[in-house]
Amino acid sequence: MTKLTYFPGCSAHGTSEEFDSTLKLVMKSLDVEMEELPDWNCCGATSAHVMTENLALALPLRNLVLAEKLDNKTMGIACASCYSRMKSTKVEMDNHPELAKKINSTIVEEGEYKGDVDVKSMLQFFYEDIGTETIAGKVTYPLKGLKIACYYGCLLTRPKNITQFDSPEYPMSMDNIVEALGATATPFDFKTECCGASFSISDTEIVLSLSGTILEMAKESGAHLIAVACPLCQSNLDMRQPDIAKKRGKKFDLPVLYITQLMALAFGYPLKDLKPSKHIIPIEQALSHIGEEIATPEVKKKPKKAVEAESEVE
Amino acid sequence: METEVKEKIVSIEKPHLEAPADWQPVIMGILCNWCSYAGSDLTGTSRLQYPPNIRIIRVPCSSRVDPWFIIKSLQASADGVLISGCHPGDCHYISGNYYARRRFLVTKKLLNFVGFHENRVQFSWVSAAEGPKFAKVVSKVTEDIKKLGPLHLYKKENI
Amino acid sequence: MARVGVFVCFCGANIADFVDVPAVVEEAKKIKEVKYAIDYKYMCSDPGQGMIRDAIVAHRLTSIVVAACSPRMHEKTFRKALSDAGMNPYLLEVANIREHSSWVHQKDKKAATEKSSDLIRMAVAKSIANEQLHEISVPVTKRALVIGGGIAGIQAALDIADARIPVVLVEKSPSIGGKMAQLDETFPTLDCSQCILTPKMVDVASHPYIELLPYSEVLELDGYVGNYKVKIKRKASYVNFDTCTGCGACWQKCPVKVPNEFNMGIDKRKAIYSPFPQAVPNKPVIDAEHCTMLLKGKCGICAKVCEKGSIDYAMQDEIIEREIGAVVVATGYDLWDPKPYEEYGVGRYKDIITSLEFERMVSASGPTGGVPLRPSDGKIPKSVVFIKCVGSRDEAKGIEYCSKICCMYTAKHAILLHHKVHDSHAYIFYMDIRAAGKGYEEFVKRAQVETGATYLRGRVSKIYQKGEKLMVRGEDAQIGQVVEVEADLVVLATAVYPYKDNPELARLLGISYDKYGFLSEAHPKLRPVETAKAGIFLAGCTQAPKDIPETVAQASATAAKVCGLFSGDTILKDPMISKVNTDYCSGCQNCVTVCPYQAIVTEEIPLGHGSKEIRTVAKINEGVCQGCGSCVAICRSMAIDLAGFTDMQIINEIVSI
Amino acid sequence: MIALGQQIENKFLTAVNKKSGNNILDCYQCGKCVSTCPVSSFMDFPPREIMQMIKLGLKDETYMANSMWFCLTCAACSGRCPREIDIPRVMESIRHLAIEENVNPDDPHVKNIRKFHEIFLDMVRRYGRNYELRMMAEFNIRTRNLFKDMHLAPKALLKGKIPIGHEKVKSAKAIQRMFKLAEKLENTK
Ligand SMILES: Cc1cc2nc3c(=O)[nH]c(=O)nc-3n(C[C@H](O)[C@H](O)[C@H](O)COP(=O)(O)OP(=O)(O)OC[C@H]3O[C@@H](n4cnc5c(N)ncnc54)[C@H](O)[C@@H]3O)c2cc1C
Ligand SMILES: Cc1cc2nc3c(=O)[nH]c(=O)nc-3n(C[C@H](O)[C@H](O)[C@H](O)COP(=O)(O)OP(=O)(O)OC[C@H]3O[C@@H](n4cnc5c(N)ncnc54)[C@H](O)[C@@H]3O)c2cc1C
Ligand code: SF4
Ligand code: SF4
Ligand code: SF4
Ligand code: SF4
Ligand code: SF4
Ligand code: SF4
Ligand code: SF4
Ligand code: SF4
Repeated sequence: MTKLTYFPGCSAHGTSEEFDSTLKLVMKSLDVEMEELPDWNCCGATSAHVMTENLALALPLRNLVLAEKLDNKTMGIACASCYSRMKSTKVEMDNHPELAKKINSTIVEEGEYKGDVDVKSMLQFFYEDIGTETIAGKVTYPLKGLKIACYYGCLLTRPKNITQFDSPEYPMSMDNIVEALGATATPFDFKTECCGASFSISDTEIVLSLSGTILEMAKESGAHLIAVACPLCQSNLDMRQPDIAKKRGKKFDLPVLYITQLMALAFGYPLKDLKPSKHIIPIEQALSHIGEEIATPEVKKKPKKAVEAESEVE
Repeated sequence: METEVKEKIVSIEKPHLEAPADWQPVIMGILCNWCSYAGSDLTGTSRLQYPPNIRIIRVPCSSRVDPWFIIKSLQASADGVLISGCHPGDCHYISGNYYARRRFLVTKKLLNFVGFHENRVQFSWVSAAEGPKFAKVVSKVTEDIKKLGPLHLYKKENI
Repeated sequence: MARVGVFVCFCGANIADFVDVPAVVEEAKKIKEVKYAIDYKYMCSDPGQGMIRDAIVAHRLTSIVVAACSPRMHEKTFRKALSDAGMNPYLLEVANIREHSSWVHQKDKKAATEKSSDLIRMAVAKSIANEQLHEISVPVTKRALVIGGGIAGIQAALDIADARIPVVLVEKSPSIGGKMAQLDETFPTLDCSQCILTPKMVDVASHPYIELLPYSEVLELDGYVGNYKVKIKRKASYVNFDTCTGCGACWQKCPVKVPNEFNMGIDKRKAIYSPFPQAVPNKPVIDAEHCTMLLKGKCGICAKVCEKGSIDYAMQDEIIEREIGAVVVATGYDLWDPKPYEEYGVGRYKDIITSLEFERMVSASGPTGGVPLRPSDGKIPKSVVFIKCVGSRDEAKGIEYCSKICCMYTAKHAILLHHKVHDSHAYIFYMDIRAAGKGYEEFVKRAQVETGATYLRGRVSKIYQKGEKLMVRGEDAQIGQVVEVEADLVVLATAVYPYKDNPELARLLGISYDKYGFLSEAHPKLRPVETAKAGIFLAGCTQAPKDIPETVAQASATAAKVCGLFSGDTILKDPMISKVNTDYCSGCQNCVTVCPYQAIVTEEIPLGHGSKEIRTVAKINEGVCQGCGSCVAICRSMAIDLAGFTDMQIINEIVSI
Repeated sequence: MIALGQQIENKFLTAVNKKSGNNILDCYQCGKCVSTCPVSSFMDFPPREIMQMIKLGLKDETYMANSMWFCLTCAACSGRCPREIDIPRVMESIRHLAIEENVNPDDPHVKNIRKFHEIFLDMVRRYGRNYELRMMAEFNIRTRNLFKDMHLAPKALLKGKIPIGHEKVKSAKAIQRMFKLAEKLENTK
């Protein structure tokens, strides 16, 4: 049985409880034991590093030091923003021992930072440590017929030197997982465009504009729903969707589901376990596409003298 | 046996004599003609400044450098030695610097074994186009040697 | 007793401002062996050299030290001054007090002065151990090897051959012509590439002094300037070129279709093919990787249809050896693969093509009949975005350098697009417009004014698909606004990049290359066509990105160098080479293994004087030795020494301070 | 008009370079960051122009811009910058420099953003974790925008989107000490 330290972050224990609960179901099916980091604190999110230098490092560092007290090699983080703060702090500390010492001095009573716990986003954990094959093996209710636009947001794969995971421009890990669940991932060019996350409260206009474009492009891709792996993305795309729709004068009807909700569904948990009532945009209609035959896109007429890779025999 | 050697190390690298205030190290720089010597010329033509402690000897290739030259330099007057050649794959003589590199590592190990600090003798790659790099390398080596203190001053007192 | 003369140069203010030259002269006079020391304003000038000549005679000097600029600068000049005074030129040593002292210690005159004195002391000590040396005369084989048959190789081969020097031209593909054969019309004059190139290609094929080896590669190069031996692999073409008439019956009937490299994969060729109609030689080859006969023993159609019986499925690769005296490397360039630009969706969108694909499309003889077509649906594009500097000038995703030609060919593409599709519009994203050349800026103006191409100053940040269109987003920095262009087709001006196998070729030839794989010239300004290895020259894009005029100029320059090298029956070589003292040699052969030039062989000599028994010792071929000194440093018996850099000379330098 | 040439040494550039670990002189004004940046159209000066302003030593103008307050640290720009400039890091550095020197742009958005972050941090200082409903309420009170997002609140509350109770870190004391010590570090530079 794999063991994993679990860092839920403020959102998973707050706005995004359905992420937390489905994550736990999925991990159970995957035979992963999650041990919640005892007495964790807020990573400081954007605010700490907008305003101060040291605090922005000290808050995550405390969690890293706490995590080292457990036996697990890896800490899985639910929220992309927490993940980003935690991983950047880790990289910064590992590369600058002097700085690590300095910051460590603010949390002496928690202990000394050693740097021996790996930090991963849950998506990264699923993709690297579990693997799409194992995931596919757990599927009892294939999501065939469902077309999904996978939205990664900024921080799961960027900056590349920090995350060291997937592509910063066109990642495919979530798409591959979604396909392992039997669904179809749509080609979605805005999968890493920023949704405006941290301006959710302070400058809503920006969020409406940025998230609006993302919704439009997801719709354009033919998706029935959007899959995400971060509470901030979820809330911006879901909660703000009615406002955006009003502003743009068009309806999107694109529910935004956590990848863990989709996994739970595919692993055979009943719909109610997904806590559908939590969603502002109802999810049932979109999920009713499961089981539909996807019309194979009509084979476009062969382009005149188009490029073809392989050789052929007449 | 082991401890004896260690003690020797201490005695070579920790002169009982304090360096005089105006002490300046002498550094022997052995540079290959095609890359590093040309690079050091470029440092000059670019008027980049570096500490004046280095004395440069030109050899056709870093592979010409006999370990004996290094030992002789340290014995004669130098407090440190810098050997610099072309980047790997860039050797004017195809593979010369590759041999040089290997020989140098062996020499360095030997010198460490008999008690010289590893920074006394350094090796670098500077191409003909890397004027700024040469200035940086010389500055660094000079800085390192200054930290280590005089070598021949100690010797003169003890021999 | 040595009598050394020391000549210290002011170099105008270059040295004198930062080094106390008279003090240095006084210091030099204190050295025991120095019998004469003097300073002068410009040592390299005629009067300066005269001072040296006069002093040699007047003071019976036995060696000379000039303390001035780098020996890489004026060593030759001063050696000549020694010769003119009847002294062996190798009795000179140069103390580099300019590049190594006055210029790098401009803030500390005292230290610079002391250092200069030390450098002179070292040079004096070395010069005392200098020996008289004589340049080595070696015979030359007057035949040149040209590697690569693009416009660079073609021009070099023709120029050399016109001087009645035999040339072996080796081209790895089935035809010569290179990239230029793929181009449509060429900047800055818009003359048709084929029309100016084809006559030259035909000249190569028919020239009595040129031996053309297409479909061949160089395997080995041995020897040294004037006396190289080259091994060439002639790949099996499975077609007997002596009897084949190039009628084309075979490739018309061949059933196997393969993406056509010459047309950038836009259409197909057959497994037996000649790359393009004007190919030279105009004979087909069978692509062994795709021919079903060679792969599985099935088919044989081409042999059946060939009336000349020219097909030979049993043909083997052939190794050809030639003796040559000089080499011109003209292996050209490849285009950089834009895959790292994920934000452009490279690989995901069919309607993003490279500049060379566009070039093939607009070519009248190209696969689309001279009209650009969208690869996705075959439609004629109306709105075309050209993106410059793709890969170039991008340290993060590509390479640092500027590819030099893409500003110009993109302007050309805008003009050609306008010619071919009248109701189209070109949008060009650029960072700078580099149009330095005769008629170049005027050409760009044509694209801007006559064609009306829209130039947008900024790097594109993203391309995404919206319906049938590609949306291209970038900043137009002129107005400080983000713009998005709805495009039917996007053309990437991808960077000029050396062939992957260039470094391997360089290693095999024993020349150096830069971190990208471009071959390195001996000096960026003063020896731009020579390599650091005597007798090997560079032409065209194998050395750096270039357009056709520059490529041709450099190719002709290599021809001049080759002709110069072959102007006498022998050539002179530096005497700085190694020599074995057989008395000390133990025959261990360590030196044999380290010599990069295989210059060391073994010989058998009598064990003692008049003895019948023999022993093995090392022997250095003085024609081959390049004087690197590897063998000297490796020899445990101290049996080898390198003239000009002897152990004695270097140790003298070391112990002099 | 901007007058240049009165000051030879560009101290502002040096300060930004030092703090951000970048060399702003690397920027060759290609503008790729601008068209990448999701919020560049909201900024007084988009990233490219900020780089140029630093090169010109226009410290005051840079501090007064809202740009660095709008930067979302999404790292899209830095992932594409051909000269590998860590643009969000530069934005962060000038923001911190401006905070250190106590310069506040008048832009109401910036005021909101600052306030939001201050409240957020305060929440973390007090509870060790963030308490979202309280956060929204406080933000709205402090920015005198009492009814902002109120149309969302009932639905969100109903759906359990925003929890009513909140969690605290057990060792809240430790967190508070951390804040104090970190502030001290901030001041002893
Ligand atoms: C899209 C595009 C448009 C252009 N338009 C213009 C224009 O309008 N005007 C202009 O002046 N320039 C133009 N150029 C530039 C022009 O193509 C080059 O200047 C020119 O082709 C360089 O010639 P070359 O002989 O050095 O290299 P190449 O043309 O690349 O020739 C090299 C030859 O060497 C052969 N070769 C490679 N390796 C080996 C090997 N190991 N052994 C044997 N043979 C080998 C290759 O097969 C090839 O035949 C353009 C370039 C591009 C990409
Ligand atoms: C300010 C400046 C800075 C430069 N810096 C650089 C640099 O850093 N790097 C670089 O690569 N290039 C540089 N250049 C360019 C460089 O100067 C030229 O590339 C180079 O000098 C050209 O050499 P040339 O022999 O063609 O012409 P010139 O140097 O002009 O030589 C022509 C010679 O011909 C003689 N002459 C003229 N007419 C006749 C006649 N009718 N009969 C007999 N003799 C005649 C002239 O007296 C002269 O001696 C610079 C140029 C300038 C203006
Ligand atoms: S010899 Fe060298 S240093 Fe002296 S004047 Fe000539 S260039 Fe200058
Ligand atoms: S059919 Fe025979 S003669 Fe004709 S091109 Fe082919 S090989 Fe040559
Ligand atoms: S034998 Fe090979 S080359 Fe000839 S026709 Fe058949 S497939 Fe083509
Ligand atoms: S030539 Fe022009 S397009 Fe090509 S790399 Fe240079 S600046 Fe860019
Ligand atoms: S290394 Fe020295 S001793 Fe050995 S064979 Fe060569 S010359 Fe002779
Ligand atoms: S010096 Fe020695 S190793 Fe170097 S080329 Fe000559 S013989 Fe070979
Ligand atoms: S992308 Fe980088 S180089 Fe280009 S303008 Fe922005 S900061 Fe400057
Ligand atoms: S990191 Fe900041 S400046 Fe860069 S793209 Fe994101 S918001 Fe814009």
